[in-house]
Amino acid sequence: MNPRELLGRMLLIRRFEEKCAELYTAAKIRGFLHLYIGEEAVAAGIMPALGPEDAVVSTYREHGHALARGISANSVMAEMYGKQEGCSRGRGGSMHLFDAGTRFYGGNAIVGGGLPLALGLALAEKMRKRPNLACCFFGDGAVAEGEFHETLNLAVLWKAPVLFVCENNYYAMGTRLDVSHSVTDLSKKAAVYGMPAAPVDGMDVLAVHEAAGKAAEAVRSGAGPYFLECRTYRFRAHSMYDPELYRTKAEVEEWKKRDPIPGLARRLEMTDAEMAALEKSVAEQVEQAVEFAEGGSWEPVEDLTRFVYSERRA
Amino acid sequence: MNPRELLGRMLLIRRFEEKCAELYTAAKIRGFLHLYIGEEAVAAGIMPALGPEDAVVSTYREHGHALARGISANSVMAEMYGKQEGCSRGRGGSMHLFDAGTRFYGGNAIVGGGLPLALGLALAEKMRKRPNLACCFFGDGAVAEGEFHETLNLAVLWKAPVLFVCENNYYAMGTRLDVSHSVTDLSKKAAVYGMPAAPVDGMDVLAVHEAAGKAAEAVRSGAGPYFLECRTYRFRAHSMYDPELYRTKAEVEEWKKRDPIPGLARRLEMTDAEMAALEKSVAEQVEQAVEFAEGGSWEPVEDLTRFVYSERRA
Amino acid sequence: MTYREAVRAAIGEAMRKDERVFLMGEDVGRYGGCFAVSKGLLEEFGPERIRDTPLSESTITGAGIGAALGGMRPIVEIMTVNFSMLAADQILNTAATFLHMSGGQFSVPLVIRMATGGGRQLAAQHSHSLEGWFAHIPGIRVLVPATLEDARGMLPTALEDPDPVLIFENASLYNMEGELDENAGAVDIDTAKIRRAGRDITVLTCGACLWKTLEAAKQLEGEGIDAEVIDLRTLRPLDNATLFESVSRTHRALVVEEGWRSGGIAAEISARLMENVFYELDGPVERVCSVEVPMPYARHLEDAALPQPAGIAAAVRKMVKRNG
Amino acid sequence: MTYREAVRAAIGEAMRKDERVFLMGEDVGRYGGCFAVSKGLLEEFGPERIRDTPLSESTITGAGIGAALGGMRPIVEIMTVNFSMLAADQILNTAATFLHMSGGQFSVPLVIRMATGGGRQLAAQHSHSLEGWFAHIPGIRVLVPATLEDARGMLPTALEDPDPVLIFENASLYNMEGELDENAGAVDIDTAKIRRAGRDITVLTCGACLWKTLEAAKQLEGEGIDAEVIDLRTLRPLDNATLFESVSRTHRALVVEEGWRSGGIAAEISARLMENVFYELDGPVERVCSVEVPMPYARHLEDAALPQPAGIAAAVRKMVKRNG
Ligand SMILES: Cc1ncc(C[n+]2csc(CCOP(=O)(O)OP(=O)(O)O)c2C)c(N)n1
Ligand SMILES: Cc1ncc(C[n+]2csc(CCOP(=O)(O)OP(=O)(O)O)c2C)c(N)n1
Ligand SMILES: [Mg+2]
Ligand SMILES: [Mg+2]
Repeated sequence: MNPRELLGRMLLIRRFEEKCAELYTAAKIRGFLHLYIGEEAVAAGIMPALGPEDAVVSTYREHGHALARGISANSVMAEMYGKQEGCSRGRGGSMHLFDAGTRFYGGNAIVGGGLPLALGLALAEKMRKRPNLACCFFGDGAVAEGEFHETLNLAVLWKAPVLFVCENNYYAMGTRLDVSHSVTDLSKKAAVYGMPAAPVDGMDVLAVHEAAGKAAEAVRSGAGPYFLECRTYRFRAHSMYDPELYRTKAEVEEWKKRDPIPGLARRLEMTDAEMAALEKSVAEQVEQAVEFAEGGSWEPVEDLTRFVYSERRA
Repeated sequence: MNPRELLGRMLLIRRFEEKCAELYTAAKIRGFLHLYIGEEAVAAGIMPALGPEDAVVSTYREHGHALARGISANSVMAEMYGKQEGCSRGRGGSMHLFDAGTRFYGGNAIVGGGLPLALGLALAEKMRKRPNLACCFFGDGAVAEGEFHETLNLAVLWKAPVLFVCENNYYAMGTRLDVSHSVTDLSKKAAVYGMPAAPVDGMDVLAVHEAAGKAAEAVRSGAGPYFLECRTYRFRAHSMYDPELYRTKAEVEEWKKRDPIPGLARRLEMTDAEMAALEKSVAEQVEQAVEFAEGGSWEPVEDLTRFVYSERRA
Repeated sequence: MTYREAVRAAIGEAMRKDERVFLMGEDVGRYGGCFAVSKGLLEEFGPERIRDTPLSESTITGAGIGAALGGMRPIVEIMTVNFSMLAADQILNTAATFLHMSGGQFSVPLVIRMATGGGRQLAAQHSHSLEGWFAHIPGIRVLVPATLEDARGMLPTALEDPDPVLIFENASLYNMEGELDENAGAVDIDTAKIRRAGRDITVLTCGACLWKTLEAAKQLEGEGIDAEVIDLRTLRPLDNATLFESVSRTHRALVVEEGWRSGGIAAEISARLMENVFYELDGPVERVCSVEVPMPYARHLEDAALPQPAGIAAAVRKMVKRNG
Repeated sequence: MTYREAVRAAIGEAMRKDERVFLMGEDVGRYGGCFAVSKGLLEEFGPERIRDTPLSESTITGAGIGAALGGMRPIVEIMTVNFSMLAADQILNTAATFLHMSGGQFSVPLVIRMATGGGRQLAAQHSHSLEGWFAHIPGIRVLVPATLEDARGMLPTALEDPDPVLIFENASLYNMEGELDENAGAVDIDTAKIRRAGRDITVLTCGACLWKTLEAAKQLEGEGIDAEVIDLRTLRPLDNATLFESVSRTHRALVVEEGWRSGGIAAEISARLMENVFYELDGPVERVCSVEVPMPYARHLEDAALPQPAGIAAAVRKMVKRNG
């Protein structure tokens, strides 16, 4: 994927989420809303390394992953609205975006809960002798959960084709990295299981893109899992309820200087006109998504108990 | 503690458990019975490093820990019989030996389940500004559980005075170390949390004794937790039901050559007469324990629902 | 004063009174608590006693057990009930069994608090009400404070209890405003309470459903139906006496709970009424519970999945008319 | 043939027929299974398909979910129900919700087997019967094979189910001997079955308690009491029709289960009978369950804690006489 496309993706995520924040204030979107703003380089940089048959496991902060994976902005926005045209029929909402077409196994609202899933998906690929991998996103907070330990151990034992993508944004809600972890070098934590593990600048989409390509290739070669620690930062609050008592404005401003979007635009020497054109095309997509969502329909309440069990036997 | 005493402790554990195996066959002892035979150097070597106010958290393979901690053979044996004179009133059995007097917080039959407990006990000591530590025994199998990861991280974060004693006997039931762990150097796994971690020859009681002394001192100094990996071997089956399909007789025989008891006796240049005297005194203790247990009484069945809740408010 | 403030006052007071008490959990300190319950406490008590933890539910809970055994009086906060499944082993296999396994030697004076409940469009993994389910476990006590008074008063009593106590705070109540006596303090944690006396039917409920039920009762009053509303307060052990006495008087009973229907606390109460006051009943005990579906995100579906005043009133109406 | 061999035959056949099926769990391979259920299967199918795992219950279960999503048909063995609490989060929050959260896109064709039950003096952490408790969770199916036929036949049907199925094998049944037809194969997993027809009372039960109940029924027969015994087989969803039909005929019902009394499956059945056949009942539905105590080690105490034929018979006698 060329750098301009990466820029376009990041911008789409950014503007899409800015709109979401607005719509949340307008009570069009409800529940929890976890914004990815600031971290776009990770999703945008990782996804091009995946093939269409690879599986993706994500978190509750997954709008960026979903859009970068190619789920349409329309169906993601409709999901946020709770409309049945949404990618999860309106049953999931912001934290539970799913898409069978792109093998996107969801937003998971249990921190760390997706790790074993990705292991199992990878195991299935391996047992079925297919060349695909499972890519698993999770945060620095998830690394403290027991399932992190269990999953990494098993992934190496089974040489399972998992690409672990740790989005280290230095906070788990209000818990700073060094309050979560006795040793804050998370790559070191992963390396001890016997897999390649490396940090990468998660504010630099080109660096992420390159590292992801290398990592995915290693996984596909059959060598087993690979751990990428993307060091990044969320510019916004943890969720819409968070008064951000735990960090200073100055710290946030410092990180904003490394905003991946203007950063890349500068490197690409984008002209004002080029940027304006890009902004316009992105704005159109976002607008269209809102229109689509607004025009969507509510699932009939009589259908409430559908999807508890499958409607046919396998 | 002098080496002869260590030898005496190991011998007591050995003969006590040999008697238990016999009594199991005679159906005097029921349920699960996990023998420690072969691993005596660990319990015997660690315990002298602890003070009377230190807390001990153990596993279901804990007869050796209990006896080395100084719980009387009588009350342990009575517990195995299910008599109310037992150290847990007959409610616990082999897997749940408890003793308030020696701060022995039990046999735990959930693998890994004792790790957080020890952390909490240590935290209490620290918060109460008492100089005691919590000593936690667990197996190589437990290291795979998520709670291992969570507990070690927290212990370092909180500088909790925990002495972690990993009894690496190379198998978790029938699962060989390299089937449980992608990296079999367990000390390395512990070191990554930022605590001192060292392997020690668990078949050599003097080596364990020395290492434990050093480790306990470090913990007491306020430096935080310490991890000792005692490399040892169980000579008997996992429990009384295990046909041992997973290892060869030759492997077992090879380890038996390193039996810690004759090993130490040789180093101490014990004469036949001395050994015979020691054996005799141990045999008397075991016999007495059996007599005590035989003479014990059954808790009245009307008391069944006692100890579900405390009988007084705190 | 809000329910949130009542809980905060309870924690603060307990910590001031007894230095063995401390609070630990995810984001209880710097963040101020996921629901702002512990806001300000870090400043007063410092990070040793308002102890932020990593995401490690099982170990935090187990460490709470250990600290309780070691002479402290920990309050473990599991951020929400939805994450309590990660700590289920420590609760069921250790906290609840320790006293018994040790033949009475070691009690576990641990309090575990968690937010519970749905109704905020948080979907399938963040909307559970498992308090009734936890009430299955012998060895623990399960409390469900519905009022400011109980939010303020159950915690100190729980901290005096020598055994593990689980307190479920329905997150939708945190903003509830009300009056609380200056001297409000410890309350009993043994009894159910009649929140509205009535003649025609007994409606048994707890937590956020208490308010929905009282709303329904008010509506029914206008129709000439006089419902007695009982706040269960403690789900384990249940206060049989109060329940049986009331139903023996009204001869009809409806149980309302936010948990899923099958195997919830409503089922247990129905079974107990069956066994104990069968011959007093004018008709079957009925249940209004959550529909058995993982919680959908969409508002209209979530509303339909949860007990609502209208549904409660309709159930009562049907029951009272049936054997009117 | 034993119950153990029936389970083994079911696993073996499923793996021979469908290469997507594999077994994973602690000690299922080299050790031959904690209860020797999978003995010999490693030799036939190799370590890829009889997959030994480390002690990591949560991740094994989650990996089973993932593998199921990825097109396999995993059988995850949780060694015993006692360790299932470590996997409770994956079961409740992921396996049970996935289809729903994804708006119907992703089903989870996962089978989880575990040994359950007490009676072998394994004390407070190794004697649970939580099958009735798990039946609370929407989105999963809960099976309790009590007979050789069901041990042999429920697994293949469960593997055809597109949704997660939990199978609870009572460990005390593994050595049970019996005849099994050469052609024995898949059985339905939807219905309860009348194991003994009778006129005077319906006794509803499952698992190992089926045999205790049948023993009690035999004893009662000598006294002129004719008990109908129903094997629930599937605890979620319950086969209401069979239950209601029988109780409407006999007008009396006793529920027997090995789980703790409060909030068990017996409570749910009692509540459903209340709601649906109240006017058919000659007297209250009663329960014989385990006493609410962590299991004691001592034999005589354990015997007293568990349902026993004598206790079941006594309960029936009292009920039949009461409204004889
Ligand atoms: C098991 C579990 N515990 C607690 C929570 C509440 N919670 C939601 S997000 C979060 C922080 C997670 O931090 P991290 O993994 O770093 O991801 P980030 O939000 O920074 O992207 C917490 C504690 C949860 N959802 N799941
Ligand atoms: C959580 C849990 N899972 C499984 C078991 C069953 N089990 C009992 S002992 C054991 C092996 C433990 O191995 P290890 O920790 O190495 O201790 P060892 O028996 O070798 O002393 C297993 C799997 C258990 N008791 N607890
Ligand atoms: Mg983070
Ligand atoms: Mg071992």
